[in-house]
Amino acid sequence: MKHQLLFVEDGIAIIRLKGELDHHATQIIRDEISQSLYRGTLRAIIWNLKDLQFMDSAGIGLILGRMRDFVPTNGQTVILHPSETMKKIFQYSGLGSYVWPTTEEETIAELGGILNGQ
Amino acid sequence: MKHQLLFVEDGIAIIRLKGELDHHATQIIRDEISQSLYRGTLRAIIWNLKDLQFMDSAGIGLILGRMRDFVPTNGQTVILHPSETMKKIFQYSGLGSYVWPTTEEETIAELGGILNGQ
Amino acid sequence: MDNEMTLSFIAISENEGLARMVMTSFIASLDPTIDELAEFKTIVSEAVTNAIIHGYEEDGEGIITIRAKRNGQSITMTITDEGRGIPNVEQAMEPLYTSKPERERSGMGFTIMESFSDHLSVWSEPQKGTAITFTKEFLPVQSNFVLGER
Amino acid sequence: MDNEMTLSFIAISENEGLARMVMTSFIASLDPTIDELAEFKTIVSEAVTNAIIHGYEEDGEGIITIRAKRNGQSITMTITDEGRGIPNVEQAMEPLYTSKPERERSGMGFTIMESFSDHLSVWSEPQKGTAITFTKEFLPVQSNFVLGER
Ligand SMILES: Nc1ncnc2c1ncn2[C@@H]1O[C@H](COP(=O)(O)OP(=O)(O)O)[C@@H](O)[C@H]1O
Ligand SMILES: Nc1ncnc2c1ncn2[C@@H]1O[C@H](COP(=O)(O)OP(=O)(O)O)[C@@H](O)[C@H]1O
Repeated sequence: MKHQLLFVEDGIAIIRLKGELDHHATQIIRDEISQSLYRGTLRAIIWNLKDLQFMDSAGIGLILGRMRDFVPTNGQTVILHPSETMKKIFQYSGLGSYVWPTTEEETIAELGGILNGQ
Repeated sequence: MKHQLLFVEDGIAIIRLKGELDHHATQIIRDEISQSLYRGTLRAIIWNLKDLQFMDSAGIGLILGRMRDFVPTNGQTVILHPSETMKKIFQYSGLGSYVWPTTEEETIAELGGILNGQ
Repeated sequence: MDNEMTLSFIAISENEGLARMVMTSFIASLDPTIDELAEFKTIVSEAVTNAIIHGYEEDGEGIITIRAKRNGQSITMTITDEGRGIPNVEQAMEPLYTSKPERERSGMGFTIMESFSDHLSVWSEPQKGTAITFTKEFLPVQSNFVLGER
Repeated sequence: MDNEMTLSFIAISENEGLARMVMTSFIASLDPTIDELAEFKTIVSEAVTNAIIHGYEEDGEGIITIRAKRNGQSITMTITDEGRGIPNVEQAMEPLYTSKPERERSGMGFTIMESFSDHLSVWSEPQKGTAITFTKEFLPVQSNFVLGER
């Protein structure tokens, strides 16, 4: 399990997850992600799952947990590139509407608009 | 387990093994290889292991078996591109001297010479 | 019965990946589609994770046992722990119900296992343990091809 | 003990690959080199194949059990069958000795297992079965790196 966290303009954080996201992996990366996120002034989190090979409900816990932490301050959450099976898991969990069909760049552009109240 | 068998000039057969060569695989491919070989007028067999991911002593049995079948008539045997671990297995089994450091093309050229008594 | 295996391992989170890989190897000859395989691995992962977190409360000592059988295109598996058990199975199986929200569990494990399997049953007894049995059918390679041609 | 597992399966040749894949998964966290992994898989393959061919004479019914432990950088495994057993272990372990030349066995299994392991012991009793126990040490990732730099 590896991940990459970047901040882009307008307080948007992109989290690119790689490998297998299960309970074992969340134990390892949760604190790291949380601490990095607290360091920025956050307005949106983009979860890019393009290189994620596997995810079970531990991934739902991870994303929901970060939504709880950041929704009070701002909190747009976007999920990109889930596999077909992950998409189903998001739907069952009520997160279906956070899955966007856009690319990372399109999402940032779109969010820029949303966040600036357009 | 897949394999590819080709006959080249001068009655040289090239067997390219792919995948994992264990007891299970030899059961599947032995007859096929034997029958194909009987169809040609054989003067040499080249075993090319470049795409072989795994081999245990079942591979030794397969190669020794074909040597027994074909040595009476002609029987030069050449083994190409074994992994380090396969090389050790050939050495333990007394087949170390059949491993050539050449490419397929070089081997054919070389064998052409040998077989034509040069 | 076409094939059969049993795997036991210590209930540590490192072995969630081991269980998925072993079961992937076990069903390899069925030539599953990417989605079938992903769903199957997810079920295995949810059940094993539950045994580790809930059954043994991550004590690092309990043993989890997986029994698997292949019958034609059908895989039946039982994941067993000898841990705390589930006092109220009906409640436990409700979507979003979790007894460990503080561990960021989503309560979706059972819902996912049920959705991705063709049949699922739960046996559990408090202080004795839990056994989850599920069956998943895999499309024959032939008919995948036919479907693809439509 | 860092980790521990047990795998049982039917003695059919299809499961030679299963056993190798499962054991590869089990040692993944040791980050073995390509050669270490190849040697380890070869030992597993030889022992499991022997149980299938010699122990159960390919009856398709016997059960093979693998117990494995990881202790630091060291893996210890026992492969057990409850088959025919070996009447003369010393003779069986000689290079090139095989009781099944007609099956194109090379008689090199024991020699390879001994060469690729750091320790190997054989328990066998006719009509009771055979258990092969071996230990293999894996270089810590750190020192691989140092070796590579020389
Ligand atoms: N193996 C088990 N042993 C004990 N309790 C379990 C076990 N599996 C599930 N449970 C109980 O069922 C509840 C719901 O499980 P699940 O739907 O997988 O959600 P989650 O694991 O996210 O809590 C758990 O919170 C737990 O209380
Ligand atoms: N599990 C086993 N059960 C019974 N006999 C065995 C077992 N393993 C090995 N043997 C005996 O030991 C001999 C030598 O084994 P090995 O060196 O692996 O060579 P091979 O498998 O090629 O015959 C076998 O031919 C067989 O007689």
